[in-house]
Amino acid sequence: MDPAHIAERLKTKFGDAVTEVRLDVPDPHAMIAPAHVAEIGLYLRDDPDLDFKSLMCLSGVDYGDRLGVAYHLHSLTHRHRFCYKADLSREPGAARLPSVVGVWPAADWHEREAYDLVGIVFEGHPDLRRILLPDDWEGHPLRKDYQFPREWHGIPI
Amino acid sequence: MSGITSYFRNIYEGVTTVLYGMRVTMKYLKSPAITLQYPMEKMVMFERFRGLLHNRAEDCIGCGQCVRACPVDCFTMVIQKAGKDEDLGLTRDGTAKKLHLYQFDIDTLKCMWCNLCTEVCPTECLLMTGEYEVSSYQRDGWHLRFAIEEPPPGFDMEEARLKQNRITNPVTYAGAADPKSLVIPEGSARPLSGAAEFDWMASRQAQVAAKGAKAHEAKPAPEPKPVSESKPAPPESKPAPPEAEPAGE
Amino acid sequence: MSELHTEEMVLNMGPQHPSTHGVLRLQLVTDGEVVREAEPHIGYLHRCAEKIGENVNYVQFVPYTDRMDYLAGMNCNYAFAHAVEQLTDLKVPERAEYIRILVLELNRLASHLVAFGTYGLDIGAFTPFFYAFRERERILDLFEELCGARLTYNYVRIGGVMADLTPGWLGKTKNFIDYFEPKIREYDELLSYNKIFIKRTAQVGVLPADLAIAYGVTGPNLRGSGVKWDLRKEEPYSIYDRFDFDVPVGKGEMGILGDCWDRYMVRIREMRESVKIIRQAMDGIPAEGPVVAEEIGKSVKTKAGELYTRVENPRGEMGFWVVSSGKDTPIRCKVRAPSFCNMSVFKEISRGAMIADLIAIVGSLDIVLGEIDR
Amino acid sequence: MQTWIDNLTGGPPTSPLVYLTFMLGACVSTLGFIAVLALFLIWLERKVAGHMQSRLGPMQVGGWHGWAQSIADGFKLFLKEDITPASADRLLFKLAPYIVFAGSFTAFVVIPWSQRMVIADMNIGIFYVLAITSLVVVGILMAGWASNNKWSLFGAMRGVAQIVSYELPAALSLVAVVMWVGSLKLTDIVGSQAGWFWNWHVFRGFPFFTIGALIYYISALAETNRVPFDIPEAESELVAGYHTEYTGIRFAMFFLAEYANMFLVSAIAAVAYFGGWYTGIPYLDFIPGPIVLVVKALALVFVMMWLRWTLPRLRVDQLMALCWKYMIPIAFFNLIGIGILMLITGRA
Repeated sequence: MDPAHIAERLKTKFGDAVTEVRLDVPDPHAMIAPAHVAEIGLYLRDDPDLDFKSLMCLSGVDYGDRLGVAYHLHSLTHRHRFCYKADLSREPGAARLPSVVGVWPAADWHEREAYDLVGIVFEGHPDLRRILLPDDWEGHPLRKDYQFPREWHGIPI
Repeated sequence: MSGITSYFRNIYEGVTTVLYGMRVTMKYLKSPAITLQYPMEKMVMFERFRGLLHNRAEDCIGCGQCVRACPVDCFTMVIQKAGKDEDLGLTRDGTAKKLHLYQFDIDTLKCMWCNLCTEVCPTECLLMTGEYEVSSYQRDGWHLRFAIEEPPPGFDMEEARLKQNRITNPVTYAGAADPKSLVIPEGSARPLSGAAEFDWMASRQAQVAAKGAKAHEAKPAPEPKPVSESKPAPPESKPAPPEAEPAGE
Repeated sequence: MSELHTEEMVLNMGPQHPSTHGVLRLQLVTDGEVVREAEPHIGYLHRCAEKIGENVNYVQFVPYTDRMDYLAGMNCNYAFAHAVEQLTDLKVPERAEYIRILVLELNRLASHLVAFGTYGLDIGAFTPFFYAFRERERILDLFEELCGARLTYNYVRIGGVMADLTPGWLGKTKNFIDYFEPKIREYDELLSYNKIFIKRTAQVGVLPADLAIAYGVTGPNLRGSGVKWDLRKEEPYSIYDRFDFDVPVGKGEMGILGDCWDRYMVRIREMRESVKIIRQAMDGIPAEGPVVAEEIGKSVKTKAGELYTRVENPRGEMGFWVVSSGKDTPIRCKVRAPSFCNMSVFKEISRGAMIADLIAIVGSLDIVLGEIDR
Repeated sequence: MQTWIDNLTGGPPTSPLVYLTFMLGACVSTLGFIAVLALFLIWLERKVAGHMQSRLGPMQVGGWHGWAQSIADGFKLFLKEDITPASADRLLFKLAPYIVFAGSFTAFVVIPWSQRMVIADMNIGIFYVLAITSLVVVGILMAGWASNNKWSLFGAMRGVAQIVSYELPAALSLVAVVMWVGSLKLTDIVGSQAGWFWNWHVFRGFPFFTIGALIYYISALAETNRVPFDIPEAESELVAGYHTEYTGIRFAMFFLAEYANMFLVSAIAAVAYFGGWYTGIPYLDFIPGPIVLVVKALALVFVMMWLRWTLPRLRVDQLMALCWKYMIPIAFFNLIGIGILMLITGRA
């Protein structure tokens, strides 16, 4: 199935949760309201025609004016790919959305990484800790407004 | 019954596979070693080998392309436009020089040996040498200086240095906002052998000619390779003086 | 016996340990020799590669990809170059494509050789390691002749390769391949079919196919679980559709499908397939032609947009998600590293293993910490 | 000891002083022999390993093929700081290496170098060897416990379990020889193998003694913690096992003991199965016994090295399974088989 059909099915199934479908870009994708990422993920995984058993990549991004999370899926049985994304506000504390660890266990470390580097909070994640940086690191380095620290525990960088 | 057969099959397989393995190791015990006795025998570096950076300052036109190409900002360069009536001479390939080059420093500690700077060099004056023995006990001395021109009195080097060197990469250059970190302590620069003329191709051929130089693939010695497109033409079959070893100064 | 009180012991394995393949720390809860829980802690080798990717331009980022999976620098170079080429619709010259295939598969050989050698070392056999490195050295010699570096190549560039093949390089590669192919049989004799080795690896660390897919495990680890999935076949990129090769999968010959031995053996068999591809590529390579796309100048500007591309690295699916605004620097350059996902399943498959098994499992996943921590 | 001194002085010692002097001499010469031997074996191991791995091994120190490498290493270890971890049990920690070394050193006294050259030709020779080498276990456990390091403790526990288990098949296969010869005395055991090499035990009573020799050799590998039974020090798992925390001269003691032990078990194997000081060809019996025995033992040591650089390592439960499920039953049946054979041939 091509992305257009998949997006169409999502639209009929979830209605307003799919805010936009972009098909004329290099990576066709659907924009999803952040609150619905987990249930849409579950549908994409369990529908026998879609069967997206595999989460290739989950990425957090700071566009400068907003934050985003992108879910890249593929299906080993149907050999098709799909991508859906959610935009989040950059307001402090507003970057929250449901975790998809329950849908794809692969999201576990990816979500921890997105939390660590971009500062997106995944609600319902079983163990949302920093993964790459030390536990006591301040800030999220992949934010565009991140200030490079001058020192760490008294060690000048 | 299958239990008993598998019991004895286990013993049989255990013994035979051990013997197979022992046959392989015995085979190599008898065959010659491939070791290169490093400090005594040295590998001949390939023509494209990416070793220590070197700049032939008299051929440098100060265009700064290398500085822009460098991902880690390991260059520090200070230039000044030449006056209208000044003649700075030509480079080796006949390009007229239009800029004074007061400073051309390479911080080898930052260099990631990616070769991007030498590829963009228009006069082929910046090149990666065959020098690979770059380990040392102290960090000082790896700030290589290549400029041969002295700044005229009254020229503010400090200001020019900060103005002309763009800090593109705050991650690798996080501490560089402090102007003091760009000041090189006197005597710490490690000049390359007679900086003006460092003919690494000749020194490499000397290595080939030298006894005990073991080439790759256990060949006696590689024939001089044809000229590559990205490097200056080496002086072919130049009689290599024995003292042309680049190592160890 | 109820009053006999035993305690579990918490044990730190790593970050400095001979068998964690880098600076990985495993926090173990052990009951005697049996591991109740093993929690991996990563990040000791984090070098902010993704942040650097947002600060340097596309051409300058290629050398950084070398330092991710440092055992397969060519493949990482290619993965990034491929991503940018897809985003800019660059057409890579024919000869460059062939050269890429040659170096990619040679690097796959080199990488699998390290996997084989260090796995032997993990299990306690020293000698396979030296044999593997002996062969790998010759591959690195070939790379050094080609690009001047042995580990961080920066050879596969956006739009082509750094420089054309040197004269005689193909001949040397052919010599090497002819020399190398019989060696695989020796490895089998020395290690793969050794009874002790089989005892140590078969039925250990069993990774069922559904668990592997759910955790995003890719590459030889997924194929070891019996899933025939190789991006070179499934989504042929570059010119892989021109070559005839098989995708070896685990069959559970020595134990259970998806055990350490299966994962190990997939790599050994993949070496044979890589040799096949290299032979075909050497036959098919055009005699001459450009090796860099004409459009490439000193910097590369992509179209604005976002794209996720993936290629089959020696360790699995290497994905780059590049978000570009049309400038020469990306907004975001997310790296989907295969070892990162492969390692995330470790906790699941290591429960109840013995300490010695733990080492067998880590080794069979064939992780590279440079890529996990980036 | 008595015999040897008698042989040398041509009569019973006249005074305790002479006796003491000879005893000291024997001690020092054995110690010297072990030291030189261990240094040589370490060098040999490195060379064998190197060449098996297409390398050269040490080449620099001393000139010819790095012959002085292990001397230089020993010298380095002597000069190194002797570190005792802060939280270690100091007494046990310091004592452990000497006990391990003593275990292998004292066993050397019964090795029959030739008919006459035995420091102590005890009538319970084999029993003594088996008993005294078990002392090593105590040292290993002490080292692992006293280091106060979890990895060391793992190594020690593994080592003890392994050595204690493998004593059994080793003893059982030696008991077969003792039964056959009818004496525990090592000189008697060698004496019964005089003449042509088909008189050696390993070729007699086929296949029982051949299997017995194999079982003894494998158990000896396990007792000396050699690959594929090196799980107590398993460097890829436990870093260095029970001697992780040791440096300097104490580490050197462990190292020395390991190589002395290797030679010891090989020498015992040569004595019990391969004809001891006899060359196996009567025309060559003019060669001094010690040389013959050392050559035989070294050949067996070489096989140990060959195995080490070929094989992977077993897991601890597989190691036990190999001992209890394979080695001990086979050794038992072997023993019964030899008993029957003795009945049939009328030796009993």
